[in-house]
Amino acid sequence: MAERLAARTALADASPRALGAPGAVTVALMAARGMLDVRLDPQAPGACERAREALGIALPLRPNTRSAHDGRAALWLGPDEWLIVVPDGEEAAVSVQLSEALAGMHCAVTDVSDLRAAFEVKGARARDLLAKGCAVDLHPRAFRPGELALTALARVRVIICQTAQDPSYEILVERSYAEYLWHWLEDAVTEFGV
Amino acid sequence: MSQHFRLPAGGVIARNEPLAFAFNGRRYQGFRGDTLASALLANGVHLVARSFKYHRPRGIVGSGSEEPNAMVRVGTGARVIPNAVATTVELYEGLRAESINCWPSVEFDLGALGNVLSALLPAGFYYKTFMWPNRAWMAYEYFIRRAAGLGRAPYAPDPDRYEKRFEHCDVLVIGGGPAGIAAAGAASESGARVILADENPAPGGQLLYSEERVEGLAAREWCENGIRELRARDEVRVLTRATATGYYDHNLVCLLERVTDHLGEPPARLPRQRLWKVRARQVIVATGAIERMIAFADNDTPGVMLAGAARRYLGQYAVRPGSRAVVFTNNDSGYDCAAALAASGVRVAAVVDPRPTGAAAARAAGRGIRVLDGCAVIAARGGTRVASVLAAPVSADGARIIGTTEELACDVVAVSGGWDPAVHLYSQSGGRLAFDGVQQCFVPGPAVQATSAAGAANGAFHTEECIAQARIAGLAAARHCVDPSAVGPVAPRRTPLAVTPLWEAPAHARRAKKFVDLQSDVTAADIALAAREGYVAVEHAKRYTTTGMNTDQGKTGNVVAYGILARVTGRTIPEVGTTTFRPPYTPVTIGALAGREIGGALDPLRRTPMSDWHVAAGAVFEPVGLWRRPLYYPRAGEDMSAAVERECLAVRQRVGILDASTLGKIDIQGPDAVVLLDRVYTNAWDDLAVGRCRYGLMLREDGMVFDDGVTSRLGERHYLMTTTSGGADGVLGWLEDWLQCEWRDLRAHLTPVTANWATVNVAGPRARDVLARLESTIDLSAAALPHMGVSAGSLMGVPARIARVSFTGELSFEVNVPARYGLALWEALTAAGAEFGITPLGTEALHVLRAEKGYIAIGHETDGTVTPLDLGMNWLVSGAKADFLGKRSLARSDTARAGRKQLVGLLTLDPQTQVPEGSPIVSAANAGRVGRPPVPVIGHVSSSYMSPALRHSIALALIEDGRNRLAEEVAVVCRGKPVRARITSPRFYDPKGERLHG
Amino acid sequence: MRYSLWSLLGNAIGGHERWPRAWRSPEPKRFYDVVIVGGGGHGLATAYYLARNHGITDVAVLERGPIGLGNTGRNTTVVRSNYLCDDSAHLYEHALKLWENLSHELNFNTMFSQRGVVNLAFTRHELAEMERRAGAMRLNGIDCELLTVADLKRWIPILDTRDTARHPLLGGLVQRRGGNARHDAIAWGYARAANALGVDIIENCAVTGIRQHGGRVVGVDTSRGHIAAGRVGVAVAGHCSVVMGLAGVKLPIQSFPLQALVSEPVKPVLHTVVMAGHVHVYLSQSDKGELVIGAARDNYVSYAQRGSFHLIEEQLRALLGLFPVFSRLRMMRQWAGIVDCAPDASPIIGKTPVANLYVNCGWGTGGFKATPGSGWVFAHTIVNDEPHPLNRNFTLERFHTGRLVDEAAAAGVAH
Amino acid sequence: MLLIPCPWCGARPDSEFASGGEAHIVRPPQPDAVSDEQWGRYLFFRENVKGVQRERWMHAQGCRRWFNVVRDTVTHEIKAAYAMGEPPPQAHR
Repeated sequence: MAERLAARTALADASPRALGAPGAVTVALMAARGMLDVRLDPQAPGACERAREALGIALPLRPNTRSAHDGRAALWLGPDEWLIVVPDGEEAAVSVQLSEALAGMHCAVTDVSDLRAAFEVKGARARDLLAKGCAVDLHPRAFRPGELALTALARVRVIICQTAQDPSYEILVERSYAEYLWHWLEDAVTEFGV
Repeated sequence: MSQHFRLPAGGVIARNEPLAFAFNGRRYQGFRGDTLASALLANGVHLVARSFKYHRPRGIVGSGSEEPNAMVRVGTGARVIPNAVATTVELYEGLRAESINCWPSVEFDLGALGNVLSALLPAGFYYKTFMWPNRAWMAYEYFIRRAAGLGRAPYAPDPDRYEKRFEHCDVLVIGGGPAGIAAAGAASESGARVILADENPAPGGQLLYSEERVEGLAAREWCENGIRELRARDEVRVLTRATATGYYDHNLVCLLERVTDHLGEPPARLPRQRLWKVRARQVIVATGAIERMIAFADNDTPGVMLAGAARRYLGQYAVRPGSRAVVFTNNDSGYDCAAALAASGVRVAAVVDPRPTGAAAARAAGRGIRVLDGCAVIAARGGTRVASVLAAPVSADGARIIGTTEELACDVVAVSGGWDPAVHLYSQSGGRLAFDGVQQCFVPGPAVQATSAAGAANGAFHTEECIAQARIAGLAAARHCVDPSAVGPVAPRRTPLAVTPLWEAPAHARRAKKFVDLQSDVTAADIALAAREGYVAVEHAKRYTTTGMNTDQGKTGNVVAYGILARVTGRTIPEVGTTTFRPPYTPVTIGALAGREIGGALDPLRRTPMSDWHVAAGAVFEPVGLWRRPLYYPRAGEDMSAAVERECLAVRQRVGILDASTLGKIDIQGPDAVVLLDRVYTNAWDDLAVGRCRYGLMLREDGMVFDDGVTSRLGERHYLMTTTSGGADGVLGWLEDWLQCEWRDLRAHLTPVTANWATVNVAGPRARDVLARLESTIDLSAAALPHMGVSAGSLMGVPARIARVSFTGELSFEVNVPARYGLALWEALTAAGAEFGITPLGTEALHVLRAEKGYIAIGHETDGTVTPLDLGMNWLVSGAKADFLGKRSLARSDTARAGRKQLVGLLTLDPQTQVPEGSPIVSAANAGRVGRPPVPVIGHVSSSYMSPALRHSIALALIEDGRNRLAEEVAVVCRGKPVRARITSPRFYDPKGERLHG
Repeated sequence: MRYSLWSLLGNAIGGHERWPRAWRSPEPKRFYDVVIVGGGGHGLATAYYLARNHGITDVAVLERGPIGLGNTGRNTTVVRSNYLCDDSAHLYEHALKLWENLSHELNFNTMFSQRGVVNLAFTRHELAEMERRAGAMRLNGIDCELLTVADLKRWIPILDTRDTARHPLLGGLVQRRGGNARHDAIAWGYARAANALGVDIIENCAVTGIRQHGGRVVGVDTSRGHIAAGRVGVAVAGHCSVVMGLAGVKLPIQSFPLQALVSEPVKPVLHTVVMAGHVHVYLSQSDKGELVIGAARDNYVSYAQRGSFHLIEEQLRALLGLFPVFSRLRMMRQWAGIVDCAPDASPIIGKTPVANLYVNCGWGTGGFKATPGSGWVFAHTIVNDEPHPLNRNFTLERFHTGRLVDEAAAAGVAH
Repeated sequence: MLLIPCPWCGARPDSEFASGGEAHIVRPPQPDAVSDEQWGRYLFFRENVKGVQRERWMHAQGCRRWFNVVRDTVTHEIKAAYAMGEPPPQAHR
């Protein structure tokens, strides 16, 4: 049996793939992407430079920020931790490139492509929707594109990134909680329906 | 539908929108903008309730959330509101309300018997009686509980939705009266993010019914301009029907917004109520003030109401509270009420004022209103509706009647005992209170959190001064957001509202009931009784008399109670102090506090990649932490034991398949990873080769086992630790704590990867045959992949890792693939294994199989008080290591003593008897004394199953000095009956573990 | 004057003018045989039993504010003895036996209502734990019964026993002799009874220092002057570290907020006490008609008598998971106590490194139900300078030897 | 809800954090060299300060980093936050 194992999304087969209230807010499950958890001491000499060369994107040093460049992104997860997001399938090669670039340094590169599911939340009422379950202030004065928050949404741990001004957000949640959070969002958009 | 008492013009009501409603079965009419209370008064209905304890007839006293009496049941069926406050219920078409706590009707209530016996029911009477015969309290309690309580709790589940949301702002202004509007206006001028919250349907407060001119404009016009200006600013949010219910730490303020309570048929998508959790950098408390009653004989007679409420019914609702009024006031604000009554065509029989003649009295006399100065109302008469009052000259201190009594016919009595700033939220913020002797009220003192008070809430009772003070507070608050050290100008001096204290009018009859807390039926005599019996501390007096302990939390009566308590104990009010202001300001619907995370969403539910398959296969589940794992997979006609037997035999004889994705997985990388393992586990790890795994036991620092699992070495400096499903978060937190706080020099990185991998355990003699069917680069041979070995490669085109780890005691392969492929892997293995009779097994079968092997299970054999030595796992405790977490504690005298409970096997003498898990164990000698306690317990059953492979019951137990009592007979006490059993080795099946190495 | 229907009738005629003070409020003497620091239920009970059981009446109870307003005035009034460890079971059962006669004993209606305490199980692990606890209790002579889900539905009709719930119910354990009581009546009842036997109740008297001489305690400094004492017993719950610190004695105690709330009063709807440790909520209905609902404790040290709001949200989510019909009821009042928690969730009652100084603390979330038993054994310990058999294992030294009385581990939740 | 100042993520409600209790408790370097009593004191005995206390917090639902905080256990006022391994700020030593 030479056929390949089929991949499935983080949601149950029966769950819809998009929710929302037209004109107010839409929520969509994002396609899988390659993700690497990188642990590295940014103060170590040459560390950040080597990483940037290997990845083609700088590791953001300012807490709670996200840098993105032609299909790749680097999310700050901690003082010595980042999440590298690359197109699906490229993670293995990037992992090797990065590990080789950082050879000899105390670092860790772990493939976590299946650890998190991602939802995209867009629209005028996106902030009102997320405010139902997230204590972070998403007001434009406090939270801008390129910033992210490691926080709780509906009591589960998430990463919220603002990806555009209109506003649109990317919510990363651990895969085992994806179905629960999806139903929570489904219920929370009810109010914005017609 | 006659509304006799509706004024022909005026009011903030929609006269073109008549609304029909029913009260106690009778139909009435009101208008859009009415409350249930104002609509009832418009139709001349005053009697609305029966009091809590004496079941005396009660009318409407207030006009808002301070109302103590008018509690009614609103709505029917599932949407009933048991104790609704009529003065805050907005009228809608078809509203139905009934009086509560009375039978058969509010006009004629048998409960009034309590009033007849009231002499026997002073405050705290229930502490002094109901003690005979001994232990008979529960018989009395049966009747007491039925008499107590207001409305009936709803019986149907709640059909309404409740939402919650977080919000942030620079300045939160609580209260939308003149002070609130001015403060919000000033704060938002600089573009600050401002929220103005008001509990009423429309902001404005007193401006909605005041005749005075404000900054050259009519009161209502000033208010409308202010609100229009606020709504026009982008960063200002004006919330109406939103009560600030609680002020918590670090300026978190909860607002309860009543979204659809005022709509008869709310749209389904909208929540009934929304709880706002606002984090504000600055808070301005502009909550106004609440008028006080005065305690005089029978002051609870329907028709006796607060003067401010009477003005509001006249001005805001265009309702005459009666035809002939007496105003009883100890401060000038009462005269505004008299003027408003007169202007609306209500005959004002007299203004009774205990103070000597003042300017206000002179102005009233000038308008032809009779003023009885130096007098007090000493009693109301009338039963279910006031018909007259008795007024008499009183001494300067208000304690004695010093002249002839005069009866004044009237059908409404407007009372003003002074005004109390609504300092509840300010006090909840931790702010101290000070007593304003001139205005006889508590006012905000020094603040603790980033908050300030403005307007009447700060003791400024004149509108223009409220506005000036509020603007300064608003500007200061906005500036503090930018520069916390900024010091704003001080608010202007206040011209006080002079109040001559009169808490209690003298009574002509000895036994008259002068009510202090109307809702809890507490009289002035009760306060005096409490003091007489030594309950002089304000908190004692409150609890002894239950003053202020009902749904209105004593808003109109508490300070009156403090005044009377001070007088009878010879103290000043500041010396008496106040009771603590506890949230919420007004009662909050429990559904709104719970929000949408109820029912199935009470807690998050975690799923594995194969969850759908288990559900489709008809698995019965059990909760494991936030996961749900299949317990067993019943086929047609099978109960649990039959299904478990089939699943166990499948694993022992052929091959089983188990979803182990819930096990915790922690990726550990770094040169010191092995040092970390050595420090957290009891055994040594430095000799573990790459491609091998090892079992580890993790202790807390007190030496007790708290988790276990297998750790694999995947690379030179790369390990993968597994933990129990329930312990995953705990272990991760435990390791992070030590690495980040104690061993900061250790170079080891942790990355939790539990949900990244789908884990399928294939176990049984034919396990390798099944796996061999799948195309893979991984060599499954015993040589290449021995027991406790691990190797990685690809499986059916995807990255995979296979470990020879066995909890069942059989040949076992733990196959890990990235989670997205988990279901496909499970389906492929199930298909490949069909010819070998592959059978899915649940956690119950897994536990039977591991118990047959004598393997421990965290949570069964361990309960946080068990050491590795108790479990007989001495072989796992490294003698060589100088230290590991918990090691030192193992040497403590009690932890190292002989006679501790030790893990042993247990076989019932009757092999078909299975003892319940948890059953206590006693010595054989004590078996006979089980019915005659106390009987010393020597241990308990930690695991107990029927073993299909051995065809008899097996059990594991923790028994005192167990390992030295092998073969000894003991008695397991099952639901009170002793069952004889024998202590054995815990390894029942394949003790040498040959089957593992196939 | 004895409290009874007759004294109530007699006084009703006189307009209740002649009721005497419930307890005297004397100026503190300069010396007492025994000084009890802490005027809560435990301190007052100790003073009462010193006088009643041991005839020692030269006793003062010092309370920094009015009596009974600490945890005694802030708890959820549950009384039970369904404990797992023998040491706890015997002590709490002794207390329960005293409860059963306490109104009569104190001549003050404590309103102790033995309406049953039902613990709920949501996992098979909890069912096994209940089996173990029920078995141990019976062998200690304490009543309890295991209940099926059907039993629970019959016993508590408004309980949601559908298996569609997020945490389906699997069964329960009931102790029918458990129930609830009126918390204020305990403080006032013991104060009045102790006062009648000659004990001085000294309120508004904060202890600011503990004087020692030659390793022995000789008295306390207070806001109302120095008071010499032969022996000093400290029972100040959440403030035990503060007061014992005055004598240089450190404790294995952390003081946490424990929040509770009451609903508006409604007609009788819940006729027993329900405890659901798994989802951190427990409740009963007071005689006035309020649901009295307890929450999990906060996990940061605090003396503010205030907790975090998210625990109220969690508590009420769990409440509606069990009783959906309470959704439209309203929360009327919310507060918090300061609970002194020991690592094994068991009390510390006994001697201290300082001679003649005794400590009674560590009751955590379970102090109210133990009040009579705690007073009984603490009085015995003070008089004999030796623990009573019932508190012999609740020593400070257990945290050195490791012989803990681990109710926390057994119950999984510190209740 | 307390607002705990995570040094990296900023102020967040305490529901996002795990409390680690009293800070600066020193684990005996050689556990085997200390008496049962000294070991018991390290394991269980705490200052339980009524007033300004130094304590440990971990941002469990955020960056999962431990740090120290100086907090008043009566008013809940948070006076300072400082990194793990650092001594308390001068004012709170």
